[in-house]
Amino acid sequence: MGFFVETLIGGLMAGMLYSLVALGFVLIFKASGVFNFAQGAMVLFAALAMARFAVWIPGWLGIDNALLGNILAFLAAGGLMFAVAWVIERLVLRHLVNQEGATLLMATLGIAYILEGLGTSIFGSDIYKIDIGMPKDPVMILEGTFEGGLLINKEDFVAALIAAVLVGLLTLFFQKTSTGRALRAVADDHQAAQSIGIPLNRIWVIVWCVAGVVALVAGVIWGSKLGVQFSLATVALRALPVVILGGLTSVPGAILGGLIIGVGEKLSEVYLGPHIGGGIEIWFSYQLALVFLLFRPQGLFGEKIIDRV
Amino acid sequence: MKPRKLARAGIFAGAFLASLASASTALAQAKEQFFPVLVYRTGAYAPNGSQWANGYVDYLKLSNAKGGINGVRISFEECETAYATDRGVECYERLKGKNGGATVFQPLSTGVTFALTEKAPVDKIPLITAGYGRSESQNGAVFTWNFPLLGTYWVGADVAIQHIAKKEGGFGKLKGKKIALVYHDSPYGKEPIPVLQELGKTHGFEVQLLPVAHPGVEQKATWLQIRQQKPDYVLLWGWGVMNSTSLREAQSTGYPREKMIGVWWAGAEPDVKDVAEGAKGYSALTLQHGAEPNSKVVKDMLEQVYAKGQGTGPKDEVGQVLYMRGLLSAMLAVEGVRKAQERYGKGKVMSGEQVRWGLENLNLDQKTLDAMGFAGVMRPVQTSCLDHMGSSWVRVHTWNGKKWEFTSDWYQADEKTLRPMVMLASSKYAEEKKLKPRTPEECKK
Amino acid sequence: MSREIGEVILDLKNVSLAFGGVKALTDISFDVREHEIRAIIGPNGAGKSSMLNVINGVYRPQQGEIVLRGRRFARMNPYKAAQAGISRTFQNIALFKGMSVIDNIMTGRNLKIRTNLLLQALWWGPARREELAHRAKVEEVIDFLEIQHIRKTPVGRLPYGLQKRVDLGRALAMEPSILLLDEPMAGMNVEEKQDMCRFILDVNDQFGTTIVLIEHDMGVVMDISDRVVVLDYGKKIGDGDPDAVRSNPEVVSAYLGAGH
Amino acid sequence: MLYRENGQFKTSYADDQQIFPIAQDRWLIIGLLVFAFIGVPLLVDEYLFRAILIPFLILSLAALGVNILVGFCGQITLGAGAFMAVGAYAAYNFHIRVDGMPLLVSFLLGGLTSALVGIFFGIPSLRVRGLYLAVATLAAQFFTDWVFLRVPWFTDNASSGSVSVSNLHILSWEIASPLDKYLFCLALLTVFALAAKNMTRCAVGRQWMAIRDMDVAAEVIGIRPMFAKLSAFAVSSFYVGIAGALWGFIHLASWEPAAFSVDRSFQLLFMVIIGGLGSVMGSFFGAAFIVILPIALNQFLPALGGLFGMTISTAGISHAELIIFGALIIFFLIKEPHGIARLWSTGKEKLRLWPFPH
Repeated sequence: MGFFVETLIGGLMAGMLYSLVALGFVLIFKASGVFNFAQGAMVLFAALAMARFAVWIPGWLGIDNALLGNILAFLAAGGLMFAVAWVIERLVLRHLVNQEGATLLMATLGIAYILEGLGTSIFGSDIYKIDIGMPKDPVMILEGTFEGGLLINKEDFVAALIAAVLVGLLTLFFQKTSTGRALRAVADDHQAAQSIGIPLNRIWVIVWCVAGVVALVAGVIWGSKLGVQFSLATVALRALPVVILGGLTSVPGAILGGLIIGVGEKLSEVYLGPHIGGGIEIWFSYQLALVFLLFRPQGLFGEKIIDRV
Repeated sequence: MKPRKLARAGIFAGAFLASLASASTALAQAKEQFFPVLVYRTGAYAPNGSQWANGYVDYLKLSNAKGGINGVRISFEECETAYATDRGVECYERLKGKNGGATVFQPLSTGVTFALTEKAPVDKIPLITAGYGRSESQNGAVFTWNFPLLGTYWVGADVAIQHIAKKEGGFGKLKGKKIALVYHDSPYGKEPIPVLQELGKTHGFEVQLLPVAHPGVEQKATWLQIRQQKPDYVLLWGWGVMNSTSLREAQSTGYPREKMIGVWWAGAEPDVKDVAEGAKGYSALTLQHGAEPNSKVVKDMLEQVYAKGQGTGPKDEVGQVLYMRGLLSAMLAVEGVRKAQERYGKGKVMSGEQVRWGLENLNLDQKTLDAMGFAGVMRPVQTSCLDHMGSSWVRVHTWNGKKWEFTSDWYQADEKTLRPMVMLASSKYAEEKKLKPRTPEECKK
Repeated sequence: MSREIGEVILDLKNVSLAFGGVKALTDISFDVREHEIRAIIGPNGAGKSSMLNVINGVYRPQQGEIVLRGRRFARMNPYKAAQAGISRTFQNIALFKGMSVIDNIMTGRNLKIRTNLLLQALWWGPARREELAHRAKVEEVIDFLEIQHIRKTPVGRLPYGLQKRVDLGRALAMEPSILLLDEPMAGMNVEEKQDMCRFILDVNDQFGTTIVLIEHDMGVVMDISDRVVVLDYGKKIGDGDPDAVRSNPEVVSAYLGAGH
Repeated sequence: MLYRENGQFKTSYADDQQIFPIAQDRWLIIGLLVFAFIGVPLLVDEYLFRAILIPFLILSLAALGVNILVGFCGQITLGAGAFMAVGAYAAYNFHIRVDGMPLLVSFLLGGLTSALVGIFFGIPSLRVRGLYLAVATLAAQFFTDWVFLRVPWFTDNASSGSVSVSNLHILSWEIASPLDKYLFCLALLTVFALAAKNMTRCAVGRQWMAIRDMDVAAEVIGIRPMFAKLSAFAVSSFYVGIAGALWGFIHLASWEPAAFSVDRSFQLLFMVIIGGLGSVMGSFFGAAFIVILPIALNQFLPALGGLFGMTISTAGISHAELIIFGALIIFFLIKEPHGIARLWSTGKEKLRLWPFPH
């Protein structure tokens, strides 16, 4: 029982991070109809920037304080992501308005290549470390309740907390600020939004910026857990079933979907994996999403598609 | 098409043709022994791949600095494979005929090795896979062109079990023990499985298989299973970022690092340096050498190559584990050429076929090695037509939080277990390919 | 008119349709006789298009049934309807934009294709002969609709009026026994409307095709149809020959009086 | 002035329905084929054969398959690599498990197996569409990756999970030299490309395109979406499967599941989108672009650097290659979203009218 709970918690923690990447997908898809395959590359790029700035900036400025260095690096990396968002809108999206979904998807793959190439050539292709002082060693709790106690990973816990805070902030941003409301208007109906004077181009830049920040936070968390390295770009593939499960246009869907996928894949790997050879979690989550799709083609919270003739 | 577009297309096509032409009309330069270098300096495995490549290239430079191979200068060219098989094949095709023909290929990828194993015999170019590749290719009678010098994965698996047995106090103590193999889910990671299973049967321990999907950054479920099953030892058969991830997960699930043993591809600085204290106590096999910053060859390197500003990589990485692996791999290839020259003419450029003879008759005794600056780094290697591995000396080193330290004596693989397996697997291969294994008489030629 | 109005071939009984909570059609019954031209009229949002969609199975009514030549269908689907000889055109032109005029019309012959995929892949014997035979049929349709000059043009590039004609051509290529036309003349100028009227009457006349038609232009409707059904807010408020409908006070107040 | 159709009158529908109704096109293609079969072997060296032409031919075939599904039937797939793997491993098992199985037969059986699997994974297309479907096809990709890694039977219990083939021959023709391999691939590709062209101009092709353009209307005129979609999945997977078998048997000769990873799937989708959706010709353009560009960049950049007296490191080249590749893709998508094939046909149309454009 104790082990089941541990697996469950492990799944939820992993799921929280998937949610974060999925959130990036959903934000961009909602506002611009682009299925952004470059999200993974953005995570990598942001994390690389953060990791390197955390070393470079204190070096340039002669700062000795690790915390200050990290904050500056975070801000600088955030700024860089804003610049990336602006450039993407300027050079790519603006020229691809009203193209088909597949074309846009391919364009984002192109962006992904560029970001990967650029990121590794500017920042190097070694494994870099982001040290934001996350606790690494586990703690045992509830040793009285469960036999052998419950092993909780403090690092995961902190990471999930950060992710939850970010999600909360984003929700506030969308509900309470005028920019957030404009974003939602655009998501609902491009033309209507344009006709009441919301500038689409600016909205796109903003939404890519937000996605960039989400990528940065995801990158910092993953990077501090695993080290910043090229493979971070592959997290995009892990987050795809999440968006499908949750619905491409739904923020709550991305969060809940992330948790479901996280828990589903960990439980399947731990309990089902040993019987059929292991290594099943990646396809299992896709199958989970697929089976789900067969019952609800628009995802958990996606908008229902009605055919009109 | 607009004229401008046409012109643009034309320029592009022209440039492309020109570059192809320069690629295919090889500049046959006399007196240069050409070493193609397949590397991966990008992608998921770049941190490990670059270090190896730096060591490899640096040694070639060092050899030139020392006057080449009996006066024959070495030329080389890198080609990026990104650890992908098809790109590796393209690189092979591109470089095999260049500059008078490739001497030897070392792809540093099990996947590419498998693909090139089919091609090398046709092109008559030997393939050195020091510490990786197909384990059964040790049998030179069947795998005429493959040279898994110094050790194979099967050697690694066998020695790892020997090491565990020694720690436990004898093979008898292995009975009832549980040993988990956390492996990269690819031909590379799967290679040790048959040996472990065989040994498990003999000594009565249980083998638990835990595959990790490429590139290996998602291991939570794996380590949850380890926490549940509580294996007595964990063997780590990873590459690249997978290794450090394993160590981090071990730390966060509280699995003792002292009970973890990595293969020699999971025992270098990039794997542990960012985990630092968290990886303390973790051991890994070595392919003879460990990190050797104090060896003579490294000092030579710093003096004769880096001091002149010709070093390939960062200076502080010279002498690290994977750097040394690359350096050793290059050294073996160079010595193969040198040996070939003994028979086919000193100071001449050797063909692939001649180099193969050299590699097959390699005999580096301790005196020679010491003279070359490998004292304390390597033990003797002697190959033969039937044994393309040459030696199976392995030590274990342990990460103390700051650097690798040797913590065991020398081991040697148990021939009684491995030889029959090698013979069985290689004869199956020969049968599939309808190859006739070489007889000892043919070897003498 | 030379044609003879026959028996009832299509009978709709108590059809009700709702989307979510919104009622599109409420308890509607009417019939269509063989060879006649039957019009459905009504103000915007009256449920006319929904009615056609129910007849050929694009929408599934929650209640009611469709009787086609004596066969009862509680649930129709578009494919079954097509097999039963019902074809239709669309209000917003649902042509296949990526294909040429000829290919669009050729799709109408789809139900009559007999050769299998393998033969088609080889472009061999029966497949080739069949393809050419259908091509000949389609050329007849093209001649009939006088669109020979645009046969190779991708439909996306055609002006609206011609697209409507191609849409009709595709429906005709099916050699339907019942043809459903959803606002065939919407958005056309007078000349185009005249052409279209002529085609509709000719189809009805030459091939004896039964036609169910939705149209806004009252003049046209009253001129060419034999009987008219009037819908308003998803309910039937009138049914009968044009004169009877015209004098029906409910219809007048709901529709004609509203100044359309 | 050469490219004119004046005076070429069609006297029957059969004439009008030829693949290339314009005589010049016909001659051009015949010329190209003759050149490919006879000219190329005389001119080209081994490197071009092995590293460029053979991969190009095989990936063209795969791209053709993907184009049938994505371009003609409108069903986006990111699982093409999976069907290559199924084709390769199925052909492998037929090849080694059945004694004396002729090579071509095991290829065809591999393709058919792939078609069956394709139909199975095509079932979600009946419920979901667009990007949701694209992700659903990734399920096929990851599942087959896993199956071929984990189930030893498929790899003939090879301990490493890597399989290899050799001694390929058709009757007495030994397919060993690069030239043999090239001709073999070329012959297969020619046959299959012709068949694809036939299908796309016949009833089945119209069904696919109808489903792509407007599936509701297609059903109304009597096209069963299920049949159309699943047949597209089947035919597409068949093509892709054969290409997979060729990739394994002919190009690599020894392979592991990683040869057909998700990267391959993306690569194939790139080919059809860059080349031109819904165009048989486009598949070839796309394959050429995607196969040749990285290799060309990889070789061209050092030469370029050399001109300016710079030596670019291997890593630098690879990074630059990624960046340029990505940029060129975006450039193409912006300049011609309908792919190279559209450029080609616009060019042809202009040429037809030239020198009187109005």
